[in-house]
Amino acid sequence: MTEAATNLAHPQAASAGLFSRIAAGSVFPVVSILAGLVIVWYVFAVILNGPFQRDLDRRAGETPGFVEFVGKTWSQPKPTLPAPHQVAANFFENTFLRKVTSNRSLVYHAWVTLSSTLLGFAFGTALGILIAVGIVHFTSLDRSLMPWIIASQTIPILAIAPMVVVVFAAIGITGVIPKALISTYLSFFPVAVGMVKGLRSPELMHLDLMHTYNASASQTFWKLRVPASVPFLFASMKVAVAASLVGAIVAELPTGAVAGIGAKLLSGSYYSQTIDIWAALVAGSVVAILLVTVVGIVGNIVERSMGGRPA
Amino acid sequence: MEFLERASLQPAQQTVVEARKLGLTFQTGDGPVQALSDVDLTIKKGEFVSFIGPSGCGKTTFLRVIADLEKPTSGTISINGMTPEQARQARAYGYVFQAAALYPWRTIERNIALPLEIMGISGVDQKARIKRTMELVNLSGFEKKFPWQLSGGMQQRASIARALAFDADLLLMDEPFGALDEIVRDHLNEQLLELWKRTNKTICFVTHSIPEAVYLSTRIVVMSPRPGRVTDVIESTLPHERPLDIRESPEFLAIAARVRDGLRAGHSYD
Amino acid sequence: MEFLERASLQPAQQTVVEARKLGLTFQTGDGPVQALSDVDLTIKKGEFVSFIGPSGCGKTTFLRVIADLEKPTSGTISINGMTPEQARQARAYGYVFQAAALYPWRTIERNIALPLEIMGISGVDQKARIKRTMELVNLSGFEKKFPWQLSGGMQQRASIARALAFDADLLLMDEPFGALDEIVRDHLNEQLLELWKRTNKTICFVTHSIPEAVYLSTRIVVMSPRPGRVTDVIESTLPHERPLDIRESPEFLAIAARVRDGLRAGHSYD
Amino acid sequence: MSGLKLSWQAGLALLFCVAAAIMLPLAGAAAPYSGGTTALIFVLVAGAALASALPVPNLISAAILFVGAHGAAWLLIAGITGNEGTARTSFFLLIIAGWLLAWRCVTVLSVLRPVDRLANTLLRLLIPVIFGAWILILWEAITRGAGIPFVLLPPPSAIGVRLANSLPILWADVNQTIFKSVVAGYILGCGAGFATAILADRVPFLRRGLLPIGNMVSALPIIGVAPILVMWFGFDWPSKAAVVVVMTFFPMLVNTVAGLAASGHMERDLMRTYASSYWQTLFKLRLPAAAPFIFNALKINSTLAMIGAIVAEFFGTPVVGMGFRISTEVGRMNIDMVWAEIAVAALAGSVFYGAIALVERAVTFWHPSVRGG
Amino acid sequence: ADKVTLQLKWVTQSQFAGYYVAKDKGFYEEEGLDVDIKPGGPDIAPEQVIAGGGADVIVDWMGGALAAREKGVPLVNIAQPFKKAGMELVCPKDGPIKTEADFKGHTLGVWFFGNEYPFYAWMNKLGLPTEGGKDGVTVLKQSFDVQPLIQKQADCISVMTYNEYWQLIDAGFKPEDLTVFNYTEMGNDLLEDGLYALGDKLKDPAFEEKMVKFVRASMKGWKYATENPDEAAGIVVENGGQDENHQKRMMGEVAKLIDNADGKLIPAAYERTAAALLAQKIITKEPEGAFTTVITDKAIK
Ligand SMILES: Nc1ncnc2c1ncn2[C@@H]1O[C@H](COP(=O)(O)OP(=O)(O)OP(=O)(O)O)[C@@H](O)[C@H]1O
Ligand SMILES: Nc1ncnc2c1ncn2[C@@H]1O[C@H](COP(=O)(O)OP(=O)(O)OP(=O)(O)O)[C@@H](O)[C@H]1O
Ligand SMILES: Cc1ncc(C[n+]2csc(CCO)c2C)c(N)n1
Ligand SMILES: [Mg+2]
Ligand SMILES: [Mg+2]
Repeated sequence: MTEAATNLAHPQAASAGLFSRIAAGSVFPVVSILAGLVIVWYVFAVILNGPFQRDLDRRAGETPGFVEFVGKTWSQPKPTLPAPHQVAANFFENTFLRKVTSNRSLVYHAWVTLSSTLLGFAFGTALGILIAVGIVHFTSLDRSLMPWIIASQTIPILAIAPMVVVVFAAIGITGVIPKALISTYLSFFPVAVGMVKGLRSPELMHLDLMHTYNASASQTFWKLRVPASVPFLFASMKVAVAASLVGAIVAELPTGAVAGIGAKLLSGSYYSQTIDIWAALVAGSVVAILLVTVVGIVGNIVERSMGGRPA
Repeated sequence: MEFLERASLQPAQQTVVEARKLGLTFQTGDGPVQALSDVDLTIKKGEFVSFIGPSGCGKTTFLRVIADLEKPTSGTISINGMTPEQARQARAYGYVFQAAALYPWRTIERNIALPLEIMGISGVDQKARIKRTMELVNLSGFEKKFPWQLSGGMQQRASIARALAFDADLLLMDEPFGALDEIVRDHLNEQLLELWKRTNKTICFVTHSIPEAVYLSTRIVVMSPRPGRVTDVIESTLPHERPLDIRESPEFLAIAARVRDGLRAGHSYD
Repeated sequence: MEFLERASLQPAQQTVVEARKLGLTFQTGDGPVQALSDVDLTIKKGEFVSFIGPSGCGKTTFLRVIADLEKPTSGTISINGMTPEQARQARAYGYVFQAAALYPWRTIERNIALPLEIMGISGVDQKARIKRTMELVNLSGFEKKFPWQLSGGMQQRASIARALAFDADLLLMDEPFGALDEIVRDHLNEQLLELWKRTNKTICFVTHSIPEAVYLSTRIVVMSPRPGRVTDVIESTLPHERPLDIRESPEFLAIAARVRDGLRAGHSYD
Repeated sequence: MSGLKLSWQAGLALLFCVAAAIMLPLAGAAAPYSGGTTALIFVLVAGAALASALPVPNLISAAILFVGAHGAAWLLIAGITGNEGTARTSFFLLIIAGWLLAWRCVTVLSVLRPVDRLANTLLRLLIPVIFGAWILILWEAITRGAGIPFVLLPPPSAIGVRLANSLPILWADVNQTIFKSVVAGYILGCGAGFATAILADRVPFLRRGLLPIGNMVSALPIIGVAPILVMWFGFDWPSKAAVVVVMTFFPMLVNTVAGLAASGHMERDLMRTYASSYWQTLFKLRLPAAAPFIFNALKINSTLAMIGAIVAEFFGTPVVGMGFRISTEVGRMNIDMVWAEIAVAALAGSVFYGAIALVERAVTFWHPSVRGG
Repeated sequence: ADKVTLQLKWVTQSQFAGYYVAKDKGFYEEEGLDVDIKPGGPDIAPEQVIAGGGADVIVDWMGGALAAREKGVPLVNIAQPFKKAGMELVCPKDGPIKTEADFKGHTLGVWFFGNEYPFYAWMNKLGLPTEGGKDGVTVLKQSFDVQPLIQKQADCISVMTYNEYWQLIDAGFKPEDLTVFNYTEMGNDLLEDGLYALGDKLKDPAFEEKMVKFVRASMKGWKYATENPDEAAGIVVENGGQDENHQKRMMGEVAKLIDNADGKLIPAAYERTAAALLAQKIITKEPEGAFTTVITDKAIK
């Protein structure tokens, strides 16, 4: 309450220390919530790994005490649910102890995935905006295209990803482009839907004003619709960047799983290396947080430069 | 100034707005609302016409029809001999809305620049016009503020400045001075009269203040509600030259009394 | 009515608003704006205080401070002996904003019901109050309309009805009648005076109309801008009983002249 | 208006016609088209293009275009069927000319504003149908004309036949995937995202702690999560529903958070003056104001849920379900069955999305985007 | 050098060691070939890749290849390096299944995506319905790994002798804890990894010549790999295979399936495979010209 009030009274003063305050303000909650999750995680590790451990012990004819049993469930080589410290050790080892160019380095794989994610996200955002612009301006597009765009999104990506990769390989396109296209396919939709809403969100009075100036469609677009759509755009872009990452990872599977977080996940599951899978998942999540946070920060900067009033 | 020449070239009696049996009915979920009915009105070039009438009688709606923001459901209307749509496309008018309608993401200065940008006016010229109109409405010093950092009256003045910044021949003003105190209001009234006389603009002006209507207008249109229609049109017999103290003259008071009677009559229909 | 009893129970001289050296500075991207400085003011229970002053002088800001929507940056203020926050939480006041602020997804009727719902007033009672206040502001028949289907003045009246629907002892009204014509305005002025006398409410009223201020108030606070401060406080010597034609009386005109001078002085600081 | 007014589509179509005439024949070796058929095709295309330039009412013009474009397409495709892979440039030029005419037809139709409600609804349906029909016609013409291997991309006609012949299997799959996994997962996932957003909004501590963790969930790639969830929730639909929960959670979270910030300052101040409680403000102001954002998420999620449930079935299922069928039939080279499933998924997804869009119109009727902006 | 693209059926692992060794040791180069080896993955159908022109030759199982033939992809087996099948069904000893007679009413994990034919052929032979219920077996589409057994979601699961079997061992099962149904030993095996090219392309003598060279070099690679399993596994790991130990073990097991690395198709095995597929209506008519011995005859003298 007090904080909100000071914000009202001193938006400038509040924003000066914003970064440091966010850093100071959210580290503790994040850490404590994470700590809670880790505890739950350990408990689940015992529950989920327990039955198999019991089978093992039975076959080996051992009857360990509770503490020993719990310890064993936390140190299986291929657990159903690896314990946090197992994942952490693996993650640490593969992130910091390997040369970043080595194909065992998670940094390397994350980078491979990130590059096609970013490319796909850029394409996807551009395409989504383009489609939204078309739909908002041409009734014929709104009526004819929209239903098919929706239908296109219900095509299970994993079913067509291999075909896309095959078709592109057949015409000699390999590498990052096919992967990026699958990211594009997944990311353009949230942007398109959000932007259609956003571009239609200006108040009628504001549109009327443009009307009185006999502003052209493009002037109304740039000077009114675009600024009004900004909150929708950034909310959509956060979803899109996450979808884009998922798309890039999916697309890594049919390319033979050579490099990328998807490849790590696949080879991990192929060899039942659950710890590797989890480490790769953690890497994917870290990349996701970074991407979503960057989009969020850009959004804040844009909104601030547009005279956004501190909440 | 360029306006002087233009004014003298045109015959004073040219028709700017011509409404014949104009009617407009809104369809609402709750049944139709007849906002205008059988409105007949002719406005000549260079006139200053005030619209006065009880709240909800269709003043805003009538201005919106002239501005091609609303399509009449019966009757005809022409602007400068064109359809409202053609007139709008010719950027024939400037409109001050009843609410300020400033864009929250633009500073005051950029808000005033908006129509200038759209009409393709050069950067230098833009600057000059912004400065001039902001001075006119007493907002100098607030160029870089955002709308929410301004008081209600200041926002309204910014919206007036925005409409004045590009010199349209026809001005549609919907209660532009509603949120201003008497002193500023008097000042702006004088400024507006001055501008009008100098440039021979045609002005359609909605107000709730009887003295204001009488002081400014060459003609006062009194409207009454449900359905909105014109009940009286009062020609002002006041001279063109109007010092502020003309408002104490008996002639002025007589006109004001007639307007008040008209207004009261409108209310009795309620 | 219940209000009458309550009014007679309380000593007339109880302090409602007490501001001491109140100051408020807004920090904007463009440097600080001093909206209020050194405001000293005491408002007693049952007073009708009007605030008048040039656009941007801090009238709205002062009401917002009372309402705990803005925190002063210097000085102190107390409401009924409490902090503004406590007073707000005790639902000590009703506020009519300068703009209507109706919710677009609610019909007019539901908009007026909003505070009643929040304060947990029973359905039957709600209906009765809605009917009564909608009649008071002459909006009967528009219950089921949505805000965007109403004219500007009708929206403003709806927002007044919303504030009157729950009987707060302190009313903060920010130019409530700005968008209304003289006739409706006179009518509502009378209604408000009537309500005030009957219920012994305390009313803080921002207006730009000098006659309105003089007609309604027991005290008129004249403010001047940059930085916003109180330049004059005029006690009304008019009797409690005020027919509309009291506005032609010499006493009335004298007070009005004094207010106008104060206002003009404020402007000269510009 | 009098005189001819040739649209760019019709003009281009005429040009393509001329080019096609120069490059005859339509197809190689087997020569499936008689002289008469060939002439008829040209008459249809060129005739419709020219007729559309006549100053006739829009409805008639659209009808002529409709007949010309679809008649020509039908003749062309009927001829190439059984002679796959023999089409020459001329064939493709004419198909494209037909497509341009159909485009023109849609453009003419979309400016029509019938007063009749029924006619209006029909028109609103007809336009996307024509558009979609041409996706299928082009697909059919290209796969048959260029002789694209069946295992790579079967023509839509073959998919249609397969679909019609496999209705019981498709129904069983839809039942498993949509009515069990998607519906359960969608409700839980959207609910969880929404609840988290509210929780984060209510408790500042959680806001700062949960939102970053919510972002983390956003990228839990389905490929990594699906096997794990199958491990935890078993082979049957609950694990698929769990995948859908994970996929739909984040969009709902982000949009709800954005929506909760969308109410205006004055509107919030009003609530403050009533000393309205957190929940009162939430229900009476902030949620209604957030509704456009929330519906945004519901729409995006409707398609995400479909993808999620289908893909999750790639990672272990009982032998029923759309994802199971797709991955199995790819292995068996029954690509037509794969596309039949995809078609069903697309249809179901569109219906799902459409239903949400209808509810949105009803609930957020007040928003400028619905009132008509 | 002549370019040849080879599409594998699965990710890089010792299952395909021969090809990687041939490339690494320069056997292809000696034949004047420039071979590009494309790893596969889940849901990459090599039949589709070759139909789309993305490969000249693919590694495929015969069931998938014959099914694709009926769909208009004229695949022809040009060599059969794997003489025996590596697939088996394993069940924990302490579970309900000890013999074929125990299957009724239990749940079995099966790989799909074209790998399900041997299983269905077997059940067909046993006369067990696969729609579940008390008198049949319930089939689960099994994922990449051996979790269903560990989790007890299935009573038996499919494994390859050279791969998943060892994952069970790694997970703590001992060989004596497991009941194994080996398809080859039961005589239910269908031919696994063979090399397939498009029939119409093979009509071109130049392409045929290229394939002869390719098969010759590949079999040389297989020979080398079976003789030097550890080095071969190393080469596989260099090319992207995961887990060196696992690859070494895999190489050892794969070697047992290769026999003498001549790549010749045994007609009897082919007949049995075709008959089993016909019996299950996976293919509808007796395949003709689905294999050729010309290439191996020319390649390996
Ligand atoms: N969009 C709309 N839909 C339905 N009814 C409307 C709409 N706009 C205005 N009305 C109705 O039309 C009538 C005239 O409204 P209008 O805004 O023209 O009044 P006005 O004279 O400008 O009033 P005020 O002085 O209060 O601004 C009112 O009864 C109003 O309810
Ligand atoms: N949120 C804000 N941020 C920055 N400056 C503000 C803000 N709100 C108001 N101001 C400034 O404070 C001053 C006083 O504003 P206030 O709204 O109180 O004026 P007012 O007396 O109500 O004027 P009016 O009669 O025009 O409504 C103005 O100069 C205005 O620019
Ligand atoms: C989806 C899926 N399909 C098959 C296998 C098993 N597998 C691994 S290699 C191989 C032989 C291919 O030549 C087979 C059948 C799997 N683990 N996952
Ligand atoms: Mg109005
Ligand atoms: Mg104010």
